[in-house]
Amino acid sequence: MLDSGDTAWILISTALVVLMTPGVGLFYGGMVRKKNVVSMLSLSFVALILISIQWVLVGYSLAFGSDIAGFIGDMDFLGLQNVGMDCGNLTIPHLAFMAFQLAFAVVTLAILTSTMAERVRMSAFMIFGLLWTTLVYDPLAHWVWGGGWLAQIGALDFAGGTVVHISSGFSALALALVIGKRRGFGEGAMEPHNIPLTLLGAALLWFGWFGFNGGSALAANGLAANAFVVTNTSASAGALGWVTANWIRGKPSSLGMVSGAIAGLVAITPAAGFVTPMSAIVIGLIAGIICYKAMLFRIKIGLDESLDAWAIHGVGGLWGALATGIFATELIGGYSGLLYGNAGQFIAQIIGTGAAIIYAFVLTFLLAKIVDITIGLRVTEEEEYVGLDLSQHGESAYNS
Amino acid sequence: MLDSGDTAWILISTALVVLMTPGVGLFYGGMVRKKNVVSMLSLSFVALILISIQWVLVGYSLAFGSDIAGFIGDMDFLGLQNVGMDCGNLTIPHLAFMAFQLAFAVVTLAILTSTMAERVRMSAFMIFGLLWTTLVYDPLAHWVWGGGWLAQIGALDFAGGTVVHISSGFSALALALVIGKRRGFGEGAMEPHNIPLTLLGAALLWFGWFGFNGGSALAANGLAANAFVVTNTSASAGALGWVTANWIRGKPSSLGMVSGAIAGLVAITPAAGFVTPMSAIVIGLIAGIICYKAMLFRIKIGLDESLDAWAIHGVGGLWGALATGIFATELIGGYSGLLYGNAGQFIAQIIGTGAAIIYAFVLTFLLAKIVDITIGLRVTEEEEYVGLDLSQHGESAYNS
Amino acid sequence: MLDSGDTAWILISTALVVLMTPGVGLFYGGMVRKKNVVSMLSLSFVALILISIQWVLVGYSLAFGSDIAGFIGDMDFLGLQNVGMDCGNLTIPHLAFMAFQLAFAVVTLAILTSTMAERVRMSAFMIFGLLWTTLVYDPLAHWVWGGGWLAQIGALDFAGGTVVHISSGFSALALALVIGKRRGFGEGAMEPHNIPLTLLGAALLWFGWFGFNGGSALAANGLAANAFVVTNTSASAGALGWVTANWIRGKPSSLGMVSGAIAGLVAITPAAGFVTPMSAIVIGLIAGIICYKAMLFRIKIGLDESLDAWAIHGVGGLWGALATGIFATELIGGYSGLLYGNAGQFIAQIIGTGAAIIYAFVLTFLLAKIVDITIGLRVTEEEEYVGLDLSQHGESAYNS
Amino acid sequence: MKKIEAIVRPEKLKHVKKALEECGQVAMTITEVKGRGEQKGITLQFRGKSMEVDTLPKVKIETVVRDELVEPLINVISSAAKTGKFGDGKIFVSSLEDVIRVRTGERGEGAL
Amino acid sequence: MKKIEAIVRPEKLKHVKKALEECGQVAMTITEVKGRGEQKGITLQFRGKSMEVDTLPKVKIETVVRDELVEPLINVISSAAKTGKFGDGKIFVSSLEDVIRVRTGERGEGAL
Amino acid sequence: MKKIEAIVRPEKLKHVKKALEECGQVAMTITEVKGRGEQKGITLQFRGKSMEVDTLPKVKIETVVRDELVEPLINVISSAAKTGKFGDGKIFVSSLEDVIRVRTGERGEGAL
Ligand SMILES: Nc1ncnc2c1ncn2[C@@H]1O[C@H](COP(=O)(O)OP(=O)(O)O)[C@@H](O)[C@H]1O
Ligand SMILES: Nc1ncnc2c1ncn2[C@@H]1O[C@H](COP(=O)(O)OP(=O)(O)O)[C@@H](O)[C@H]1O
Ligand SMILES: Nc1ncnc2c1ncn2[C@@H]1O[C@H](COP(=O)(O)OP(=O)(O)O)[C@@H](O)[C@H]1O
Repeated sequence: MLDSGDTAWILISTALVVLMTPGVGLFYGGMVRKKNVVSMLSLSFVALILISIQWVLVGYSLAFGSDIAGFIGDMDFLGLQNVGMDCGNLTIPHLAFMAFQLAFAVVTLAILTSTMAERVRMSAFMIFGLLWTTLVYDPLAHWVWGGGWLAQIGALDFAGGTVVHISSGFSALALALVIGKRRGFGEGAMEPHNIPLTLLGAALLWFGWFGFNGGSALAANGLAANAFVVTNTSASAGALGWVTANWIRGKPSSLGMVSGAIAGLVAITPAAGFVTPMSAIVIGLIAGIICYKAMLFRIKIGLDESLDAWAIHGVGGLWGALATGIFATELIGGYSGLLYGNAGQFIAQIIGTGAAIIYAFVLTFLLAKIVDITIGLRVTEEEEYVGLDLSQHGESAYNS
Repeated sequence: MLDSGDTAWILISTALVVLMTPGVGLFYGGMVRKKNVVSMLSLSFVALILISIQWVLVGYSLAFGSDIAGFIGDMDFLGLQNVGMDCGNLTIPHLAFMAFQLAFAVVTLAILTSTMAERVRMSAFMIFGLLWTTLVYDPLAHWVWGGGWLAQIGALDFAGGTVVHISSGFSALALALVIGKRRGFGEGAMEPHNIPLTLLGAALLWFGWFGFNGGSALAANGLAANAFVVTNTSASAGALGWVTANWIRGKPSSLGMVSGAIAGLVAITPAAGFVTPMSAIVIGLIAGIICYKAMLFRIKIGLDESLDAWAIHGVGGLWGALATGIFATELIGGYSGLLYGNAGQFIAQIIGTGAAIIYAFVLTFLLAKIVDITIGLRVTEEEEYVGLDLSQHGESAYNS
Repeated sequence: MLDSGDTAWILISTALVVLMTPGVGLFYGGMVRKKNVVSMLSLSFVALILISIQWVLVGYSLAFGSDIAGFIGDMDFLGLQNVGMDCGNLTIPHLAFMAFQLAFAVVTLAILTSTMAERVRMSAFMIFGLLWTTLVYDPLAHWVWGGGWLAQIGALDFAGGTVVHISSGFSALALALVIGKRRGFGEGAMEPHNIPLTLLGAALLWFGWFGFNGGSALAANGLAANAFVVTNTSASAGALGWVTANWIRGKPSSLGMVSGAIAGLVAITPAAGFVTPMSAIVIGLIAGIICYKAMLFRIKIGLDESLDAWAIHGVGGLWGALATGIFATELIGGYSGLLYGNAGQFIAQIIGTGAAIIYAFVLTFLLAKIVDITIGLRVTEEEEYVGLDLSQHGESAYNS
Repeated sequence: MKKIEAIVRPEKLKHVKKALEECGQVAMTITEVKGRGEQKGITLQFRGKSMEVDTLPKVKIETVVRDELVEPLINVISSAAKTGKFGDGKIFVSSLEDVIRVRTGERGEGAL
Repeated sequence: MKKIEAIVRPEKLKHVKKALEECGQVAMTITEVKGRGEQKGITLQFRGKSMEVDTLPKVKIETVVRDELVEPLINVISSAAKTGKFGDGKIFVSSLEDVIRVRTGERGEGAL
Repeated sequence: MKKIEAIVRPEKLKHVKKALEECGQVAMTITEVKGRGEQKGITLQFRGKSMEVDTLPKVKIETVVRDELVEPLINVISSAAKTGKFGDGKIFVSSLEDVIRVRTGERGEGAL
């Protein structure tokens, strides 16, 4: 039966998650050079636009249609047929649930644009993005949330550590191998052109994440409140972790601080409905530190996964999914983890993350190769020099 | 009886719609030259400030007081007397309903500042704005939503296609004729000074629009969910429409993309409680294309309706209102349109939009003329050269 | 018993208040020089990060634990023990109430960074901030909201005029005396480097304040609606007040306009659940004028309380707390003020504000002195010249 | 070889660019500057507090040309930039010793 | 006619402007630049990763004056801009051939 | 004393800086400019409406050096800034009359 409080909460949570996509755009956009900021922001907007349509046409059905062999949903919900204003066995309208899930699919693709920064052809991104969401994201969402095989073996993912963050993070890694480095990468710093823009993006992400995790309770209740609190706690602990690790080696950078916060947010995502606020401090702190190390490692090996979707979302999501298997306590969400004597949960988490990593990495690599060979992922050298804003959009971000 | 879920939803929707007004300011502010950005943002803030006071003193009563001759509300609610914390026959407090409507009145005036960009005198805007809201917006709101004559003939306007968008858009057209071109218009490009600012504004508008349309269900229910979903769908389709039409002629600009999204948002506004998501794709796509064409036409005839309130809100609102008469289906909101065999609805829409266009255009033209003759709408030539930030506000937006 | 509508409202209100903290950062960040914007934004983020952890570990317990001698809470809630997903005698989960209060503690420290602008050492801020929240904010929150002695004598503070604004404002004053002027202060203008950033911050503050005041009803009901409406009304009136006072002496600056709006928001904060919208107009107007005068006075005496937390939050909060004792009407919140014949309420307000001012001022002065003497509050002269972004964070905000 | 350095109103930049183009002088370098001359600045406000008089935004156009082009281009720039009001700007002419085109290594007037 | 080009600390701009004003030299053009001299740059961070040493923001003040004003103005600028620490800046003096006031068409020293 | 003024691609700034450093020439002043030469601009869009051809961002590096350093540094800058495509930039050389180090008051070549 419809509950107006739950419905209000899911609708506003959906709005918050939608806002996260331009949030990603701002976060990333501030970190690229001035000549590519319009491009970077546009990639996020394009993700929002394309996947919003893809999802209502086919994506929702693939992910949440009746299960086919544990792998994919059927065609029940194509074009939103059978998705109406009524509630089914939820307390919110089916359309609201669909919209909430839509926002997740959108932001996942936006995160993945990290690795295309400052060099992707707009048309290639559009094609790759549609393929990726349809062939990588939708099945993964089905496995975990749509009643697929990972759900069946009991892998937990409260709000998308596996579906959203591991998938985008490890896909970013695969894509980085295909698309290659930006010209000039490694030769000198490519300085962030507008740090306040990035900090603003981080603020919107933090804000939106309350809907992301809190809304995943699918109701306005104690579980939502717990998810809300651990989200804020882990974000703060993540920032502390990164800043501390960073401070020891130099100065506490603001970008490090917000990167750590996002690492903490990512890590708590799969766990938000299963762990206590005190566990969230530990999960966040560790996330901040290991994501920072992952970034240093990524730079050291000379990989131009430009804005660190892998180091933060991939590694953070992996840690969070495992941490769920460690810190989950029956008191919160009804499941126990390793720490409470349930090794089985931890094993389920390992299987879940392993499967997601392999699936996302391999398929993304193939898709990227195909798109690269057929139409070309990258702009020309001259276009890259001039910048994507001018060459892809005919725009110059800042004028007098 | 008060429903806490509905109340939560309307309160947060109201907050979202209030945020749209600075959203308009940012959206517009990024598109003007550096020397006028403070002015552009200030116009939106001034709209928020002035109309917030006007509405609680007289505006709400004029629009929603007991009907007088189908044209205007009576004095029942002057100074918010009789507007209290109780619900009447709604499920939300009367004050919440009043606040939600306030936010609409505010943003409508903010949209209209498009045509005053980079040349209006602040004091003239304040006087004109108060007159315009009182004499143009308030009656129109009454006609459609306050039980006035358009409501009586059955013209549908779910969330303000006519009241907000046609009224601001066609008023912008009239005002453009009176206030005249910016100095230098047409001689060379007047480049947008900060595209990320405009994209941020667009993101806030998209976000806020969920409250605008979703909140217009006045409850957190299936209808709100439908309005929410079609809003997001039409926005995306609108962006696709504009970008495609634009791409054919050159490069897909980011400003085109978000302009198309706003065109889609505008067009779905009157229809959001009456049409399905699949219809929203069609409505949005067409909105993106025709608003783009309207803009090209506007530029071609050399009209300096500077930031295209007419092309996007006027034309988009008109299309949306007509589309409501075409695509409305009983399944969603209880009304059928042309496509479902009800030509009467389409005719009601034509009458409604026609009346609104004529009323808004004629009255705005007169008001603008009066203000121009008495105190002068425009700054001096020297002030325009130096920029409105310095000449009107004594401020320079960017310093070291 | 849990009410889902109330819970939805408090959760989203909490998210709004959390967003206010980066909002303060943006608001302040736009007003400092280019070389200190990262620092300014970081101070707000650090407040969010540190106090989020402090609050769940000890702060909430100190403020809301069982009363000890009217002065402080006990250890009941240390580490959030006994703070769970259940409701107790509220209609929202205890965790949600805790989170809502957390956001208040966070933003209060953020406001206080006004007086550290462009000269504070990051490490000193972190230590000072933790001490300040624990020793100044937490006790004050207990006195007023946690069942402490001010609650017992009947001092009213709906959403934090005393706890948040007087405390941060008068602490800023004390801190200004200890930390001293920025080098070059008074010799020439220190121009705001990015006014649009400040206006964006103001927009987010206005938006967030709906949660701040509206959420303080702790339910989605008529009282929340009243708080929402008076908030918007007073903000607008505050802007009008400041702008008018300002216009008479020169030009209506945009920073003046939003400063006035914030003055109005501050002043209505303690009163939001007790006064009518018509009273809110008066309260806001007066707030705008006296905070403007307070700022002029502050500049005249050569005090570098750099971003006017004292003039706006301190003076505005004081006026609002007294105004609550004047304008409170039984019809709204069950309490009457001076105007309705209850002088006792006014006296309670005087005692409450007086106590808060003295406590905050004296303790802050001591804490600041101790931190200054032990580790030093300020950066070196050379670091101040080069700017805090480079010297404290190793970052440069804007690059190509 | 001379360098012509024109400091003009930002709103006149398009005109000057176009006027130079029409004379075949496409190459130029543009810098955003602030300045003051006889056009007095404007009183600024901080949150409504007046602040001292300041400079106004201008645009500096630098173009390096062969000696014989100096006079005609000065005229072209002057008339394109002129409004007749204070603040129209100044043109400075100075002498250059050498120029090198990076792409080809050409030097001297041939590299212009 | 000489051009004095002073590159100074941004925080000294107001002082230099004021000092020049007091000598009657109001006209000037100001550009935001970055630079390095003997004042070494600072190690930057990217999300906590150190990056190479870089330049610091400076302000370039250009003012064109009659020959006899060069020496006094150099002194005025020097003392206004000085802190005695690395990074105080440099003043360059060069020769100009001509100046044109756009508004009036006046040329030469009279146009200054 | 000569002023070398190099206008190069922004993406080559790091190379040029590094190359100059390696020759011991650390001191320099950098300005963000826009320019056009033989590299043609690009058609811009406004909300999808084409606009006229425009200028591209460049970086101006100014470094003042002793006369004998001019030739070697020109070579160093040229090879660091070169891609061989249109838009590589130009180097201008002009003569300076004097230089003053603000911090110490030193003048002439010794102040470089
Ligand atoms: N002597 C000068 N030295 C350097 N720049 C100057 C000088 N005189 C004028 N300028 C520059 O030219 C701009 C326009 O000069 P201005 O005095 O306003 O024009 P006008 O002489 O027509 O009044 C100034 O803002 C300043 O940037
Ligand atoms: N030889 C030079 N060529 C060009 N610019 C220079 C030169 N020397 C110094 N500068 C400019 O002057 C600024 C201040 O110089 P700096 O060396 O820091 O002063 P100091 O000599 O007192 O240490 C530098 O940042 C740079 O912009
Ligand atoms: N004659 C000139 N005067 C002033 N600036 C010039 C001149 N020629 C070139 N420039 C500057 O140099 C930059 C690069 O020149 P460009 O013509 O693109 O290089 P190339 O000659 O290798 O094609 C231009 O953008 C412009 O800023």
